[in-house]
Amino acid sequence: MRSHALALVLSASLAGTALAASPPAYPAPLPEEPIPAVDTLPRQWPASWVLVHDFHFASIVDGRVYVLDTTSPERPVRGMIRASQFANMLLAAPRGEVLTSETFYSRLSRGERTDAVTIWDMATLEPKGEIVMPGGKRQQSVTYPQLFQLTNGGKWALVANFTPAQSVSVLDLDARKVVSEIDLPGCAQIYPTGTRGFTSLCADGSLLSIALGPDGQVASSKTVEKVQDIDRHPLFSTPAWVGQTAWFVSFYGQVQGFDMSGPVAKPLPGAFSVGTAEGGAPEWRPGGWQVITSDARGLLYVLMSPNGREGSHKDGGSEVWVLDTAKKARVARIALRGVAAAISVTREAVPHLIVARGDGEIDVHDAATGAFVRGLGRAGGANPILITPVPAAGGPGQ
Amino acid sequence: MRSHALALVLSASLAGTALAASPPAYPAPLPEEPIPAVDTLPRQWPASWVLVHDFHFASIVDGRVYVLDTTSPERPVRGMIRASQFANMLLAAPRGEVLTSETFYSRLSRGERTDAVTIWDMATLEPKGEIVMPGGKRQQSVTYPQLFQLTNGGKWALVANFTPAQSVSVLDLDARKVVSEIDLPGCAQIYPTGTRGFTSLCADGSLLSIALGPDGQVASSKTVEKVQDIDRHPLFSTPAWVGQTAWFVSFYGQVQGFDMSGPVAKPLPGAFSVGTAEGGAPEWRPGGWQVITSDARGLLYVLMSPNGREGSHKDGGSEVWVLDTAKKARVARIALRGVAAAISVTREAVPHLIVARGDGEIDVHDAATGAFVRGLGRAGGANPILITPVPAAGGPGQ
Amino acid sequence: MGTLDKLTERLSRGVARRTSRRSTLAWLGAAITGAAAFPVLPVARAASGSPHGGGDGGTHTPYATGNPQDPGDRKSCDYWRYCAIDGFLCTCCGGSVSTCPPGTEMSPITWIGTCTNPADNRAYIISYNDCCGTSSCGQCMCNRNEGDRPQVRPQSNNDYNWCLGTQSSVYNCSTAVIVGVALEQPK
Amino acid sequence: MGTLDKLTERLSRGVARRTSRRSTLAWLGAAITGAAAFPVLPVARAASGSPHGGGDGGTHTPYATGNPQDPGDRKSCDYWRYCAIDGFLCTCCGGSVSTCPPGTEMSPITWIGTCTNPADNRAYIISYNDCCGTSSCGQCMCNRNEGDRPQVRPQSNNDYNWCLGTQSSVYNCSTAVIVGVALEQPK
Repeated sequence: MRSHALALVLSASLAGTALAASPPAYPAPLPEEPIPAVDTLPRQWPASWVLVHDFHFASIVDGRVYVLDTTSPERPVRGMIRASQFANMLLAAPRGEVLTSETFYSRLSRGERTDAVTIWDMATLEPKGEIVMPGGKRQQSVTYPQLFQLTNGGKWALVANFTPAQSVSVLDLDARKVVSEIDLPGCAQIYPTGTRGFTSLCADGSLLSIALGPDGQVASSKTVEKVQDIDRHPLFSTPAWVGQTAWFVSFYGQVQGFDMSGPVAKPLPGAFSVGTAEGGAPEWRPGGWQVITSDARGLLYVLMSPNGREGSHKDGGSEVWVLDTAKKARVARIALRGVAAAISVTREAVPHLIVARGDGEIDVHDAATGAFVRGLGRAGGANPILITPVPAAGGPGQ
Repeated sequence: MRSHALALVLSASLAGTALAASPPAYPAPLPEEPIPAVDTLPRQWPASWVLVHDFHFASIVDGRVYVLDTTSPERPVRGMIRASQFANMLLAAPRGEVLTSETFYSRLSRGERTDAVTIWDMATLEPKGEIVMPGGKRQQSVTYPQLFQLTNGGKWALVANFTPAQSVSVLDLDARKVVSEIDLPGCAQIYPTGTRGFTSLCADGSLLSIALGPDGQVASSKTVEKVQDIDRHPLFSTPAWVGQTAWFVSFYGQVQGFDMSGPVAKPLPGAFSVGTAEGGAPEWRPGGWQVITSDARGLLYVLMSPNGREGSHKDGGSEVWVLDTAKKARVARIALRGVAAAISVTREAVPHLIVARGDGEIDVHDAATGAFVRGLGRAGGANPILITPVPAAGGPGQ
Repeated sequence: MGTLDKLTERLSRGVARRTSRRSTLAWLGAAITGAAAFPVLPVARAASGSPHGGGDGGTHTPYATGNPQDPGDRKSCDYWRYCAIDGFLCTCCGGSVSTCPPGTEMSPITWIGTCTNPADNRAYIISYNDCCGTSSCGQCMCNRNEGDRPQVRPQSNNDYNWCLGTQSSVYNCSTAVIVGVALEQPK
Repeated sequence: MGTLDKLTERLSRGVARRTSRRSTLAWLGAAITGAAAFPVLPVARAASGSPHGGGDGGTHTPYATGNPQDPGDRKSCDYWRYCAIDGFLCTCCGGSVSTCPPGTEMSPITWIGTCTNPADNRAYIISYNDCCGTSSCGQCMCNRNEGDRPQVRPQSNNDYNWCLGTQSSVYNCSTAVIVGVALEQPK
């Protein structure tokens, strides 16, 4: 029965098509296209591009970083880089490299563990090499930039370890080997300091600055007491960088700068508040994952929540407050189109504020006016939590 | 300024708490709970449980199978089993084992490839062992049951290979080794046949039945011509099993049985239609991923779409039509609560129809009446595409 | 590598040409049985219950080709070349409709669909080469099955992971490459 | 193994006790600054823009404890013990509020929160032991940060993957285990 029907259908089909035939409007068919064909990227990425880290909660072993062209709502995704198992990512633009610090298991979730830094070519997004880190120590956290940083003019990478014993591994990126490991009891996070060293924040509210020798070992170290009151006024771990000054904001909106240009971090005098505003319930506080960022001029941008309270510090924010650190004053408020987790500002001639919203949408605002310019859709994946701007040509790697 | 405010807050806090103090309604606090503590499952799972394969499109390398208790909307998930990279899963209940056939890379997405079958204990969901399959041949597809099957009384597993050369690997589950590999040019899918063998469907519309010797090599093979017209009336690859009879349905709703009890598959005479109905646009056809299933009595259940047309065969269905193969007639229509991709029927005394909807919701219906009984939420993950019922105690392993 | 590529490319094109008549017939059959080949409503697919889903619910900005003979939005599942695709659209992943994203490797062999270009009314043979070596792109999921046949016909089946003959079989996204015209003249 | 477990268990409880005073102060401070500790509206978290999200949008059937001294829905992010949790609730993953799902291994060390039980008004020390060795459960994502402090205070930070000292560091879900009472008598 069925096959009778189908036979009828087929003959009707051919007849119908014949009846519908008419001379084609286009004399030549579309050309055949070459196989295989793989795109590449410019070695120097435009300053309108950013890297968005998708933590990918639904599959933490399969995190990823999206390379986005923020000028193109039609085609924002330019590529994707693996960022497996609580990975960290580092853009080393002067080297033409993206680095990922990852952990793998031989059977995805079990088996033999391998911690490795992979070096990806910015033009091809192909791996150029890797540095295996022994001991299964690599710190696994919801991603913080301060777990993977450069020092020594970009020749070394620093990797945070946590077993829960705390230490930092020093990697030579050219020799592709682990140079040394610095014990760091009671201290966490890595802030590049001086020409070859780093600072960490410690559990008692002090900071510890370490200068490294050419062999990667500790050349000198110095504790600076009471740089924060962790119980009462904790600082968000991730600062905004302006040159070698790191600007931190506290859970309550106090802004504190640290000069990291010398071998020892120096707290800058004159902490100031992001300010207050009407409409808080109960009050405006910084909130989100990447809550503070800077532009090329040195203005700070802080992601603010009107529902600030104990425990709200990761809840995201609905406004961005712009701060002038010279005037110690807020100079603008930018209303976002949704609650956001992360913000960053491009190093374009006309800078843009890039916003990763909680629903995954990536928004582009004019940084100077705050005006919404375009949306990129969910181009940053399921859980975009960190945005890394591409430095202007010849600029520094942060 | 801020610290003054906070100090005030803290003293007010203590005062406020003191004022609010009142004798507790419960004289003793809740007890401390032991650490560590890990749940286990019964070795014999109830027939109300099912396994739901979440293909996990957003991270195919991290697919998984959820163990669900379909009687419990409060706590449907009872466990989770890894199913990495286009994996296949096989419930070997008489062995007390779940088997997964998976592929791994040493660096998640790159590096050294390992294909392996892992043997999971049903009581602990811990791996008891694995069988590594050399050569990087394991077929990777959106998951079909027929890529991984048991034969030889459950002592051997058969794994489909595709490179695109087609073959089947024979694995001894007790010896935990690969026994043999059977070339299968032009044929695909594995349907256990006879006591020790299998049937595959071939590209010219024939089938090939292979009986294996005790050494896992081909003892005999037989081609049966023209069992389907793949161009005009293709059969969905996944059948419903009633004992050793495999019931297939075509894209157009023709039902065809094959007796797989002997060494050579025998097409049963008297193919019949699932029937027709009003309201099709243009017509009712089977649609979904797991579109046909059976109950313990031998009734067939077919997932039907009212929008049947060329190319609709994976679009899911909104009704289930129940067929009596003896009467060659439809005996019921069950309306679903949403468009579904997969259906299965439990082997409980009162059987239930388990439905995996396109939005991820898992619904439980009374199989006899079609009535909706309960919803389990998105307990089958992001992309539930196959449902495997647990056999009744002492019953066959499906 | 180069030789293998050429060989497998020829293979895939050969397969395409051999199956073009059958595919074309299937296509015509589809048209007359009432299949509204274009557009298949995205909402229908999104709520379709297909294991393959559709869309991500986010903001969508069309990406037109600019060529009137190749009409449509290359990020939309409705674009004419996607009539038998299954996976993430490479156009949304850093590649294009016919090229793979940076850092991936294009599979040399693949499955074949025959799709009618609504502008010139020609039936084109489309090769859905997968891009491999990076995990699931996660953007612009699309599944259409016009002319798709069971796995017993590998070259006409989109359920296989076609990351074969590549260094890694991990799947990232799918392209839709024109490799020929099914019939030189529509009749 | 058994010895290590006991040791690390003691360690985690020791950490809990040492930090209880501070945590309690933080908690009280939170209460008076206007934090509506319960309930935090799920919708607020779902749309919060938190990287940690909230809920999965599917049907939710409550799972009550049945013990009036331990009130609430153990599958809800609002359940009192979850005041500083970050991850998938094990109750939704095959475990329970205090036990890990089959096939996983419970982390012996972890972070600590101090949560007030609304039924008996006591502040309990809650140990958020992670369950490890199976990939992200994907069910009942929940992130609350009452008393959460930066990573410089590991025992008070829920951003660490606490799958430490386990055979695998792959994270599946989080429990919320009562390991003590912060103050014997509420004052």
